Amino acid sequence: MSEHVNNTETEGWRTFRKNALRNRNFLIGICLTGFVLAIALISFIWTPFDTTKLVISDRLNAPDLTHLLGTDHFGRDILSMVMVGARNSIAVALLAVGIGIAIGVPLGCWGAAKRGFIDEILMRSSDIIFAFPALLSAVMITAIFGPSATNAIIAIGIFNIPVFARVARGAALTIWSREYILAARASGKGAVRITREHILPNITNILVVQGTIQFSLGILAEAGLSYVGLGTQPPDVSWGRMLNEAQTMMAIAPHMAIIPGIAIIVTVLGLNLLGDGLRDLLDPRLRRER
Amino acid sequence: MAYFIVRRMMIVLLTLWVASIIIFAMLQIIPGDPAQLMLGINATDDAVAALREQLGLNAPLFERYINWMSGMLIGDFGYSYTYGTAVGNLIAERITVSLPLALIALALSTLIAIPVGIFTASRRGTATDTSAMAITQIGIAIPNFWFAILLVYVFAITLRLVPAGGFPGWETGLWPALKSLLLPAIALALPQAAILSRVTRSALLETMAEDYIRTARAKGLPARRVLWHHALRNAFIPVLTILGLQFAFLLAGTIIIENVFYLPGLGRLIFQSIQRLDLMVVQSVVVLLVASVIFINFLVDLAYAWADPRLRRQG
Amino acid sequence: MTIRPIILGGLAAILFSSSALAARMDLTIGMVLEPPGLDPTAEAAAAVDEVVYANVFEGLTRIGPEGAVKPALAKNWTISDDGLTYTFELREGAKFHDGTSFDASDVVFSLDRARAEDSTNAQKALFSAIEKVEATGDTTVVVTLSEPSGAFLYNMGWGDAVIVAPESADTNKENPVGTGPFKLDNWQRGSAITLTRNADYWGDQAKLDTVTFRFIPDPAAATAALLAGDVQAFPNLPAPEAIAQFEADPRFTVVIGSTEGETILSTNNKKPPFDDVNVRRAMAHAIDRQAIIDGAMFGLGTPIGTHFAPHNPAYVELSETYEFNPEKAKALLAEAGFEGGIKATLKLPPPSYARRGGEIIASQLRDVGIDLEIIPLEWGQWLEQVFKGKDFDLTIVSHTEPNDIDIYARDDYYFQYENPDFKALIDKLNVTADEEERFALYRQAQQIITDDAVNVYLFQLAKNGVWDAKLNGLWENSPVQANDVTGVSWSE
Amino acid sequence: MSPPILNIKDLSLTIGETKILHDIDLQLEHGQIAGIVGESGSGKSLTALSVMQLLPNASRTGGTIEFNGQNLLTLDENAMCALRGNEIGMVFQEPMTALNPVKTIGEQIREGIRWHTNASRAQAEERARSMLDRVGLPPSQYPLERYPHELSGGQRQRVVIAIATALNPKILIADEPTTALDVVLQAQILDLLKELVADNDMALILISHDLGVVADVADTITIMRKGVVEEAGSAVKVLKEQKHPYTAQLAEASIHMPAWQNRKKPASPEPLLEVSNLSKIYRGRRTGVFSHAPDFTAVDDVSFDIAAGRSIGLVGRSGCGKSTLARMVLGLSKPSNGKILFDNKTTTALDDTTMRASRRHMQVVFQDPYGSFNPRKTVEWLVAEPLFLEDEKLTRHQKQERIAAALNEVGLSADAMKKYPHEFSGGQRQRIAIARALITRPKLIVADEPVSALDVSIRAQVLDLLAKLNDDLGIAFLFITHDLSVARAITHEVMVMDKGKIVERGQTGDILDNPQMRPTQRLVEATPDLQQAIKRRSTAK
Repeated sequence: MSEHVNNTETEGWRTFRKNALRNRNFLIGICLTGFVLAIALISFIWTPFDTTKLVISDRLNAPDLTHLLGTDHFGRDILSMVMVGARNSIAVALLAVGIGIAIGVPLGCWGAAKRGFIDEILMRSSDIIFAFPALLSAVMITAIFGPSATNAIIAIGIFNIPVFARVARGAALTIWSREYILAARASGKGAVRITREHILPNITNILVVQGTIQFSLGILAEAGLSYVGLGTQPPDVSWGRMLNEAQTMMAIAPHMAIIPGIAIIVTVLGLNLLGDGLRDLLDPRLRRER
Repeated sequence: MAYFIVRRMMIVLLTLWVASIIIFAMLQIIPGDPAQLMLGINATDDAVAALREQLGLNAPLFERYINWMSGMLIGDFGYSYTYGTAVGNLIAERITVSLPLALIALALSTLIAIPVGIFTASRRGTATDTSAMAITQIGIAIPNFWFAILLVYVFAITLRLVPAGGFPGWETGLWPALKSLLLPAIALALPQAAILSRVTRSALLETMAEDYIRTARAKGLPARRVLWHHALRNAFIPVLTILGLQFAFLLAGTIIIENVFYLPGLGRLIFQSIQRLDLMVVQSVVVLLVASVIFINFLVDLAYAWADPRLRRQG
Repeated sequence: MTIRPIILGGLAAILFSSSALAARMDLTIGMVLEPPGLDPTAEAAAAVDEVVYANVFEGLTRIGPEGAVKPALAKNWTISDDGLTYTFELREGAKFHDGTSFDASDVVFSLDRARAEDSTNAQKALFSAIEKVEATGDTTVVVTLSEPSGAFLYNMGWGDAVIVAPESADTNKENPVGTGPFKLDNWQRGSAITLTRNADYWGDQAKLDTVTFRFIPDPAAATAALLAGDVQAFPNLPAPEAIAQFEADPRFTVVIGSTEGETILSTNNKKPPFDDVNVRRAMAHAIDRQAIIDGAMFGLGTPIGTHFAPHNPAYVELSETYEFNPEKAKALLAEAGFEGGIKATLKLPPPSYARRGGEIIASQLRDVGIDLEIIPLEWGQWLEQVFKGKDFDLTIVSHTEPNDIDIYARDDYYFQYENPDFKALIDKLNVTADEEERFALYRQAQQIITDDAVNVYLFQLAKNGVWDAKLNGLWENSPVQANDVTGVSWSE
Repeated sequence: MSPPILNIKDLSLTIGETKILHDIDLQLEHGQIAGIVGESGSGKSLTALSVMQLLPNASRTGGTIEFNGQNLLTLDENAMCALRGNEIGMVFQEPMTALNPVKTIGEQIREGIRWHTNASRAQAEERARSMLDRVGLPPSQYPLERYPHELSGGQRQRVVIAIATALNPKILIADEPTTALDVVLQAQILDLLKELVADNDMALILISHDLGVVADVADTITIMRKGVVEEAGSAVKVLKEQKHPYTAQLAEASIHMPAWQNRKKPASPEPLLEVSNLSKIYRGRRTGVFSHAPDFTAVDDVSFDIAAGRSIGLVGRSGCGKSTLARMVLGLSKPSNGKILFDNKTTTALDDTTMRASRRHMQVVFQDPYGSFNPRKTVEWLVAEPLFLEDEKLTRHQKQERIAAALNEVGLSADAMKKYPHEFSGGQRQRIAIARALITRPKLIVADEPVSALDVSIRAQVLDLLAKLNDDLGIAFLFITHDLSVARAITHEVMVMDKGKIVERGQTGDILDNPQMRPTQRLVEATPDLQQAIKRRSTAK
């Protein structure tokens, strides 16, 4: 019997894989994302140079054979910095998405399940959050708590909450209108149980796709915040920080700005393509459902 | 329709009011003493205390909120202690930079995106479509401030065609003023245009799959006329949503871009005022920006009703 | 293919050429900070003086480019033998910008206002020695001191001591009315302040018609603005990284001067383990000043060993007192009982000298076993936590007030240094008028704080002046925070 | 015989890699009505779209479609545009989405007129007005400025017909034009189409899944299955001879009466469900600060009872309140008024925990076999869902036995347990839905249109299954349907609902053969009856 289970599951997997191999967006996306993730992971065990070691005498070297991507104003190896920066940029974006999912999804599901007054309050609150240009609140948050990667995560995360709440709510509402929910209710199941057993598994696809998109927006947001000096702080390295340090040196060392910029573009591009690909693969009707 | 507008207005006002409380509360917990900051680190305690009193920083919280709010209602945005002038004047000055910048960027991105979206949708699957979409994918991935740095490097520093930044003021003439807004507007607009053209394209394609498009085709209308007369207005609804959202994005974007190009706009004003703890300026400008986002969304709602007659009678 | 650049260039020349006119009479100067207001007697911000000092407002005396006291609204003066009575002979025919004439009553008003009980003058201490101010004629003012003050004439040259008119004193913040060669034309808040020539000036007419101060805090934008010709001078460019590029460019003159900014690693002298002089000395040995100057300031800056400006005649060269020697630093730490290392925080305000310098210092101190956690702060937070709250271990800040070694005598100053000997020394200094004696006392004071390694003295901030090679007459040093443009002109 | 106006020869269609249509032949004469009948997936709609040349991208066609001597398959797009709407009009299945929501109906009718003729705006408007009048929407009541959302489904379908026939095309293609409408509307629309054909000498291709719908009106009938024409010929011949086994099967299925032993069994006196004075009132939507739209009474003071083991039909037009009533019975929606007694317990006042026992004995089967299962759960999980109501916790083994037994009862093997719903056909899914309803051994199953989404052949099977369950297990049914033939097949009694009230109740045969009340009569008249139709057609010629 258990063989049977495996059969149907591998069958689903097989069709997914078959479609995936034909989906250009997905393939490019997964390659780019995988590449960036791999770099971030490798940086934990190996980088060409130690990024915590400042070698002032080696500063602002153009790319050469020793330093493939050159050095920065402290003489640190930019390739190593990009590798180490990857993990901070990714961590900030990922945690911000985590905050959004952890708080937003339950709220959205709650609103969809209860409807009426609670739903209205939740949606109005999310309107208020949406009314704040993200960077503005980030500026205020960092003015209060000081600039740091943690506060950048909170600032970005706060904006992910209503995003996920709305996506989850919208998707959950369509699921709630399905007949199998009526069947479950007729079986006497309560809202919490229905949400757990029926709603969540069926909105996971949408959440995964949205998560990918928010992830890429998070990378951009981290870069923006760090660029204006509100995100990751020294001695930590992130791509946005690298750009922040590079901005004044555009004329003498353009590679300092160009390389982290390209790293950001590659990552965001990869994630967006991955998101588009996943959307096509997981559920072509996703867009219709809102 | 009247009830629709009234109801929306009520929601707008309520949202604004709650937002104002949040902003006020947040700013109260920003650490630091503006008086000390103004007088510098060698000032005597007496001088600092005197200044605090003079600035009205010693009044109770609630009173300050009420004063601020009631002032706002009659158009008095308060007094900037670091600039020594009414916040209203400051805003009036700065908005002549931020608003044109945002509008130019919005117009630019719309003017680029909508034709691109329509063009690619009507040529779905062709090489033009594919390559245009590939470009937009990259466009979305480019951080606008990074793009701005590149633009400055190429057009201002290397080619010296436009100023690297700054704003000469409208009184120096239309062209010099516009010239200095050109690069920032482009830096803001292009990534937005990439998003918008994708949305336009997919909204159009989605609409083109609707039943009523088939009805229109069955009338004998050629594909192009169906696109222009039937699909476009329906596809407008998701495009409008994105346009509304983009306004908030653009505002956020202008804050960074104004700093890259040192434009004296509202975004820079906030940055500077927070650093100088000029909270009256910060809270009033933030409320203004939030209000403008809310107001734009209100307009988008109205535009929905224009685009979609089904909504006109709804509450 | 060569046609296109020509056309483009031609177009550009037509469209973009407001600056291509001959015999220039205008100048745009870049500044980092915008002044909050324009009244130097009510506001402490250095940016106020940078716009109005000597240009809009004048004092009894003024401080010249080399730091010497020169006559200004006071033509000349006499000092009584006991050093308590100063008699100033005032300039005749000077007028305020609003047309009212300048006379002795304005001087009395200004000085009394500055030292009044409710004065908001940020440098009230400048006037603390004054007992009374009297006008003995239209053009004569007698100032009586309660005790001799050697720095009195110098003090009267500060921006905080400029002479204002009673009619306009309260509105100077927005609409400055002074006696200087320039008057305010327009203030575009957040962007620029424009001054125009004052045709009624009592002295030599300025050589420029208009001077615009444009505010560009961002180093990258400042660099770009200079390169693009949007500003023609940046007396203190906030981007040391770009200096090399400007030096290589014949269109620009680069003048590296000195400021009054002693950049120090401020240490909380009451907080263990930094209350131990050996720990502080160990830090001084562990730090390679030149590496910091190279890494954070791109080589621009003078290493210092004490809290005094190197260009000051009373300066003592002490920067070699604690030579860079990590081994010695470790030994000192071990001696103090910290072989196992020290963990501490380093709170950094926003300027790049602090942020970049902080990274390097953290790296250098880590090598001797002092592990620093870097905490970046906004100025507001820095003031609250570090300056007022004294809740810090280490911080980096540049003390830009001139001749401010007396802060080491203040009780409860944020680095919490207490040394009765030093206090006695400053007390004595305050009542000494003789220059040689004063210099000697200053030298002693420098030695004391260096021996105590109160803070780690890093470098004197350079004044990175960059301006169009055709400009003449800008100050190379800044003994006071000023951009005196009275003598500036374009050469052709 | 004049040459046919439309002559389809050897039409084949391939979309992507899949061959959809195989050698379709069809002839249509002037003024004739050709019926195309087939179950879902038979290719009947794509045949129609081939004529219009409105096929999806990546379609390739073969053979010929000759219209007026031109082969439509070789015409270029411009020539097709000139034909569409002018010479050939088309009406689609879904009236709710077939009109552009942002344009007035006037604009939409006018557009085609002005496009094809050089009529002035005023002329086109005049024409549009007369067309609306012609399709039964007098402009005095339905001005041209109306938007589609201001019209009901039936009215919208009339507008679509007005658009398609505005220029008196030679051929009108109606693709399932009534499927989305209730029987009364269906009859009206069919009458309208018939009239238009007769008045304007138009040829009509009427496509339907229901043989009964075309039986009465079509001159020729083409039966399709899986992209192949199974049988074609004059309607009388096809219907009377039913030569082809598939035709016979379709005909049988649509008038299927299950073998049902309990059919004649008298009612037991013991009521299982008693509903008294039940009402449901929906608050009117707020339209102003102080004003509401009038309240809407969906269910109006309804009382009835169901005896144990009886199958009661609840019939009525769409929107008459039957589904609302069912939901209240199931405890999914709170009544505004009245009382429900189930198994001698008041369910209206019960809270969720005390309701459990009642719920266990009352299960539900829904209409849509695709929407009624969570696609991410196995059949085992889905069927077991109501077991949640059991008081004692079952072991895994017990559970599986129960599931297997339930599946067995609906004619599925225990293997099905480990599969996912998407691996089953529509009919099988409806069986699984019934198995889910059976697993708690309920006394009553509320079945809300359980067969209306199924093809006729599958419908017959499901009806057989339901009859068998009533026989074997004595389960009572509350059977909601808009289709009287279904009610006739499986219910003892019917209740007819109209505008929230039950207007008539009685033995199924009595009511349907001899309706007393006007709403019932209209339902009965409108219901297509294949047997009657065959009888009528055979005698006519």
